[in-house]
Amino acid sequence: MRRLLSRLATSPQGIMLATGIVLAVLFSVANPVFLSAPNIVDLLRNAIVTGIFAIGVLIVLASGGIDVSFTAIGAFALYATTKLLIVSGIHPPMLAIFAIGIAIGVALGFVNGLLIGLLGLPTLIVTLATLSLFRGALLTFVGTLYYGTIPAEMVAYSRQPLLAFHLASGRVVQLPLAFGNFVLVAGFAALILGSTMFGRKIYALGGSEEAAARIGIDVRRVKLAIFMLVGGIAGLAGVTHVTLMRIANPFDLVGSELNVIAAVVLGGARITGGHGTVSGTIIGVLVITMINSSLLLIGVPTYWQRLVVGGLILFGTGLPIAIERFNLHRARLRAAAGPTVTVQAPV
Amino acid sequence: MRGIFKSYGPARVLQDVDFLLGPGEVRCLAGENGSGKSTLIKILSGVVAADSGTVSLFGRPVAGTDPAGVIAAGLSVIYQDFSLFPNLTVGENITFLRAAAHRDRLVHRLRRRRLAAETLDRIGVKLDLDEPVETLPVAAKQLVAIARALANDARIVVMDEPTTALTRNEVDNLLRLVAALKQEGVSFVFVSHKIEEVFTVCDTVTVIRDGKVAASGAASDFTPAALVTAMTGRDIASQRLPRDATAPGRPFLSARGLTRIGEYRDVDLDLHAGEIVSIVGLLGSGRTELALSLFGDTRPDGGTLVLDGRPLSFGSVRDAMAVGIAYVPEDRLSEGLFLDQSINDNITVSSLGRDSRLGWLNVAAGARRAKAAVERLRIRLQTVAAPVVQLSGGNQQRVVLARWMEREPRLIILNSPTVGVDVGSKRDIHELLVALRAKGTAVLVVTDDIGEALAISDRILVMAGGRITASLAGDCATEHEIAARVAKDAA
Amino acid sequence: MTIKHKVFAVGLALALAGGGAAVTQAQTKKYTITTVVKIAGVAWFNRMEQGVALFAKDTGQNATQVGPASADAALQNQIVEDLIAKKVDAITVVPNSPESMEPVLKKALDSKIVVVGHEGSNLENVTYDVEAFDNAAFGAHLMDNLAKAMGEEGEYAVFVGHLTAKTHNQWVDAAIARQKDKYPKMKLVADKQESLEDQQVAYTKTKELLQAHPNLKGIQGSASTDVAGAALAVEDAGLGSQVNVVGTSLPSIAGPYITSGTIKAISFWDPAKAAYVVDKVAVMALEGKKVEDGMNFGQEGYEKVTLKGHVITGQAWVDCTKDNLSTFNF
Amino acid sequence: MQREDSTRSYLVALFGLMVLVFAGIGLGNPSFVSGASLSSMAFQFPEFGLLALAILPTMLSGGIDLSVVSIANLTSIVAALLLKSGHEGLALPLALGAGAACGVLNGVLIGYLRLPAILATLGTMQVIGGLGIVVTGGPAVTGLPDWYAATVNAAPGGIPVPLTVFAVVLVALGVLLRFSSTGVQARLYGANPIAARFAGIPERRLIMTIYVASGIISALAGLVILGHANSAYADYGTSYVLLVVLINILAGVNPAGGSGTVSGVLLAVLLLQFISSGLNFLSFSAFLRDLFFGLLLVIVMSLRVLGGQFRLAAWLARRSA
Repeated sequence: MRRLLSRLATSPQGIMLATGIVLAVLFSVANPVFLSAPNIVDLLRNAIVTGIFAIGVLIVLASGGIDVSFTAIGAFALYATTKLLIVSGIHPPMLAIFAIGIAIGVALGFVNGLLIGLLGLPTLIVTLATLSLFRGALLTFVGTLYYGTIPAEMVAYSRQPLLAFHLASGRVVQLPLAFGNFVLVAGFAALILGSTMFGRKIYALGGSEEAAARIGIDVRRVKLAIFMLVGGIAGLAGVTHVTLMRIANPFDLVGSELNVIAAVVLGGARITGGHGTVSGTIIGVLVITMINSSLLLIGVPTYWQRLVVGGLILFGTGLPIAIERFNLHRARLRAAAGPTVTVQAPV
Repeated sequence: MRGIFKSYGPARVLQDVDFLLGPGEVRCLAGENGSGKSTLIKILSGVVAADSGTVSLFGRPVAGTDPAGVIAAGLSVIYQDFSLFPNLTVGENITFLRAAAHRDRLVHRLRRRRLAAETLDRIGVKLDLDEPVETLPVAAKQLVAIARALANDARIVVMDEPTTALTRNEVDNLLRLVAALKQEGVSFVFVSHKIEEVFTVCDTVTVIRDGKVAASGAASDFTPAALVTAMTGRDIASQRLPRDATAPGRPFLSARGLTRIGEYRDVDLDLHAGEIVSIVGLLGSGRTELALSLFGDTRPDGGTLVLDGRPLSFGSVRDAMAVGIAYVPEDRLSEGLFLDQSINDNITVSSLGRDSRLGWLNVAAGARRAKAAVERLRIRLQTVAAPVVQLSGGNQQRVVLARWMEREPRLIILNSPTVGVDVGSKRDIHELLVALRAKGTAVLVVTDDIGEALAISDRILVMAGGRITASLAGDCATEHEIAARVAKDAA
Repeated sequence: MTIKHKVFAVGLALALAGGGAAVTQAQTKKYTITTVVKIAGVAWFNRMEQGVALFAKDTGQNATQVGPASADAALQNQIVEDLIAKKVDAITVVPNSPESMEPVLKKALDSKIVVVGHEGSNLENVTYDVEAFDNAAFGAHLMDNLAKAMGEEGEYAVFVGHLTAKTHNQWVDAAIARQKDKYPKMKLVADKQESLEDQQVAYTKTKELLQAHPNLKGIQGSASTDVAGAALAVEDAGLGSQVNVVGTSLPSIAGPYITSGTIKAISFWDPAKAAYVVDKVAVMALEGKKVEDGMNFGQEGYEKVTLKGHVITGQAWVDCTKDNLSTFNF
Repeated sequence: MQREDSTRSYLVALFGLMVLVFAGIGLGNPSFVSGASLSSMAFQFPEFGLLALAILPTMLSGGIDLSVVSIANLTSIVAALLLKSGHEGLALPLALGAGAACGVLNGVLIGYLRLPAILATLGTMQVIGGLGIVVTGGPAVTGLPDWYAATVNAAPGGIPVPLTVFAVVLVALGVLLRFSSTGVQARLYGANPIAARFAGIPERRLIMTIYVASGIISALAGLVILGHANSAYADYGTSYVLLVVLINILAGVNPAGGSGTVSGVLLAVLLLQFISSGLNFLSFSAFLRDLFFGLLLVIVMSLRVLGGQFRLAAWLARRSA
């Protein structure tokens, strides 16, 4: 048990959690409002879309790849879905609307998957190209028009709170139902990654593609599946974004990809693949969201905000690396203290 | 397997190889490094396809590449590099193969743990199931790889040099285990070049040399000497190269009490100009770690290094190079070469300064030097502009050597210099070392190949458990004596 | 240009020099006039394109509009370079960063291309610049709207699209000056907020403002999506009746929140009308005519423009509230 | 030493594609093939061409520098402030110094603290960009002495000054990468950092040199931008970041490191400029540009793999070895 605790404390997500807590304490000293219920609920709400995207990025990073096209997929899904509903005038239930967005995402993810899985192209090249391609196709062929009024089902959904309470000041604090999407996606991913062979194959690929091929894992098929899954998650994130903002703007989302990747890496996933957990990712997302949406609260002047965000990202990236180096050093010392292998009597 | 042919580009790796294995049989696949054993195993396990010939498992033909099918049919391979997933835990690595072979969809955590624990029990090993494999010592990794194969209920287990990283105790356990499983009808392909093991465990032997079956038959039909002759194609004694009679002078480099916690400790070492010294030890004995410290790549925690009578400490590889030390790393492909880059660049990389003035290269002079080196070392190639990946293993190793020859080192450390190198090249490399000795270079060879150490060394140091446990004169030591010391657990 | 056209053009020029007596609508000279906007495809510039199209239809001129795929000054410069090479007759431009465009616009002028700016009153290398209104006056007007909504007292905050965006900063600076001058009971909290022209950011920042300043009563936006983001945040917090949002936007963006009452008023100028006037000025310049103080351009808000240097300023701002929302279709 | 691999054939193919695109657009609008249009393009591409060259050595060594645009903007701000305040003699050296200092920052983070390049430069992109905002307070810095813009925008002998700068940097970088030990080491380090360590390549110093070089080239881009825009603006050219990475990949630079040439970058820059200007000439939507860039990259890379001569052969050979 103590071993487990110490492992947790020195694990990347443990470190990030500690960093997050330190930041939270500093922030709340700067402004006690930071720890108030409404602010925390706001923080959770602001983390929804980044969080859903981040889960997708985690899956790709765990498999040893990198994805930068997910925001373009999200934007495509958000806009194409809304436009489809508005132009056709149909009124499907919200579940079906999400399904449409996911389907669009899966289809675009399939394009990524084909290029990466079947042709064996490097993930960075492919997703960089498709980022440009998907966005260009969306704005050229689907449209650029801003929809300020979205279908009634979406509005109704966006008004439903998961959690709501009134403050004495008359303020309403509510967590939108869409937070459930984040929770579901995170839970789903945790299940896939932790408890299915597909999930373990993802990590196996990230650990050693060669070894995976040797034990008969169909590397191409797993990669194809990964990018379709991640496309679907990005599609869901896109539609969720519509319901949160109550607009459909095809220019949204694209441009935030590096921020999301930073969040996932902060949460302990390694850019070199094979590592990363859902819990760590959630922590990373919360920390990035906290950094991005608390500067005003703690009184950082607007002009300094970009600088501070950049500095905090560097800090958050550097810390786990320093800790890993420390861990390696410690592992060497521990190996010296006593062998971990003990051989008992033979069979 | 019948009539197997396999070529990679112009290189013929396997020619007309037949390989048969009956139930409950333990067959040794013997052969020197580079003889084609590994390729044969890859074909057997469905990772690569043979150019021609047939492979059938349990009476059913195996077509093309289908590693999953082969595993599901009941064949497990323990690769030399283990092929484990470094990021996953011990428990998971052990059970992964079985789960994949059974086409499981879900992970049955408890069942997995129990299976992993049982399998480890079977081979009498205690390991923390939750430890990630990447933090394990090499020997433990090997045990995990063995456990993984057993967990899959394999009916055929292929073991590619399974004992290189194990202590004597562990080897004994393993051999006993093989014997026990044999009783249950499990067949083994036991790849090894350790004569002693072959006779302990194997029923039958197939010897491969230069891609062809050199000999095949019951183990009892062979004598150790006959086996060695079959493997090498000549009498091993003749391989001993002439010693240098002159007594060495003052040591070039001395270590006293050199220690790096967790890797090696209390190492005393003297390397003289004009002397070839071998360090013989198993994987994980600290031999590579010691070599890395002597090359300045890692810093010792304690002890002193004396060079030419003056104490010094290396801050980096550059410092060691500056005083004339060269290092040929263990894994040529990942540590030694820039595979996609030209032969020319691979040769000149460490001596770029020679052809440059104020940082600007004299490209023509560099190319001339590279060409000269190629001729001197008899590297067979079409053009020095070709990427080095196109060369054979032996030629690749010569490229690495050529790189260091350019610097005219005073001490050259070679870590496993002839692994994966054909017999001819091996001989050439050995002769090159002798030539270097004649020029007054100090040569340190780090190896687990006792025959190699005996063939070339003036002095042989045995390393085990992080310590130098014996120092023997090269011409007095016998293979048996060294093998016994090497395998002795220092702890 | 064919010889025939050239002859005609010379004749036209002579006629103009002769006192510009009788230039009829039936002129056959067609000019290529290209409008370069900050970014293609967004609501604001889609509306502007309607004005360009209308102008082309009304006058028969070859007037079109282009814009880069993202609001980057560098990309706009590239487009203008290409237009110069393409030898268009006139370039009208809504610059992302007016300063960054000066050299390339100078090059256009040097190549005898007429340049008319919009939203760039300090542009130097232009034939004319058309402003829908005086930016300072507009900023003050926004403050008047905000003050009215807030009952002339309480805390308020302001948004700009980018800290680097010139006009937004002019409006906001003028608004703050107006408040200090006329509404002493109002108080600005925090710095200018930067929304990055992103509705999501405006939303997040507003939520933060509400946390940091619970007594906040007013928000003024600059980018067209600022007010929508802010209003959504206010409504989500259940403060629709307490916090008042005003700013620059379009009815199509702010509509739902004007209806719900969170946004009390938006002010804007009709980009279509502005584009129409801009193109008209371009044609005048091409024809060698001079714009004069007090001229009437026949578009609402530009009936009596003022001319200062080469800056033509109208009084074209429009207020949109619950009452007149239904009269706008863009 | 010229390597014998598919690099040359790829460059030839890229050149062919470029000619094809040029001819195609020329057919669509003949005025595209005019002196005016060529001169217009010659004023456009040096800006992002320089930024693409700035990233090249970092990608060659297996890293990346996302902060080049931020460095360029900060540099132009530094130069602008100095020019404006009358320290005209200091402007250029200090601006280049600022670029180099940003490079040092990246070099320390990547070489010494061992942060992954993509994350380190993502952070410095924000930090350096944020510094620009802090220094200027937002709005563009204007009021430069007239001679500066006049010099940068001049075209003596019909050759625009930015083009000359681009050409000089291109050739210098090309020579540096091929004929200096640092250049060869950068490529080899990118090919295999572990082997590089054992071959005695001075890792940290090398990485530092690479990122400082990248910073200085970015600074030159900043100085060109400053003249081109006659003002310094903290948010200029934000769309260039992904564009220049795209250019390098289209140029045949391996994002994992080890291969890439300046001639490839030149061809990719020209190709993208032709497409971009071509779309403007043919009055197509600006969004088609993104579409084409992405499509082009996908097609080129797929053909390269399907053609089988590039990675596949080497990869298979390596597996069998």
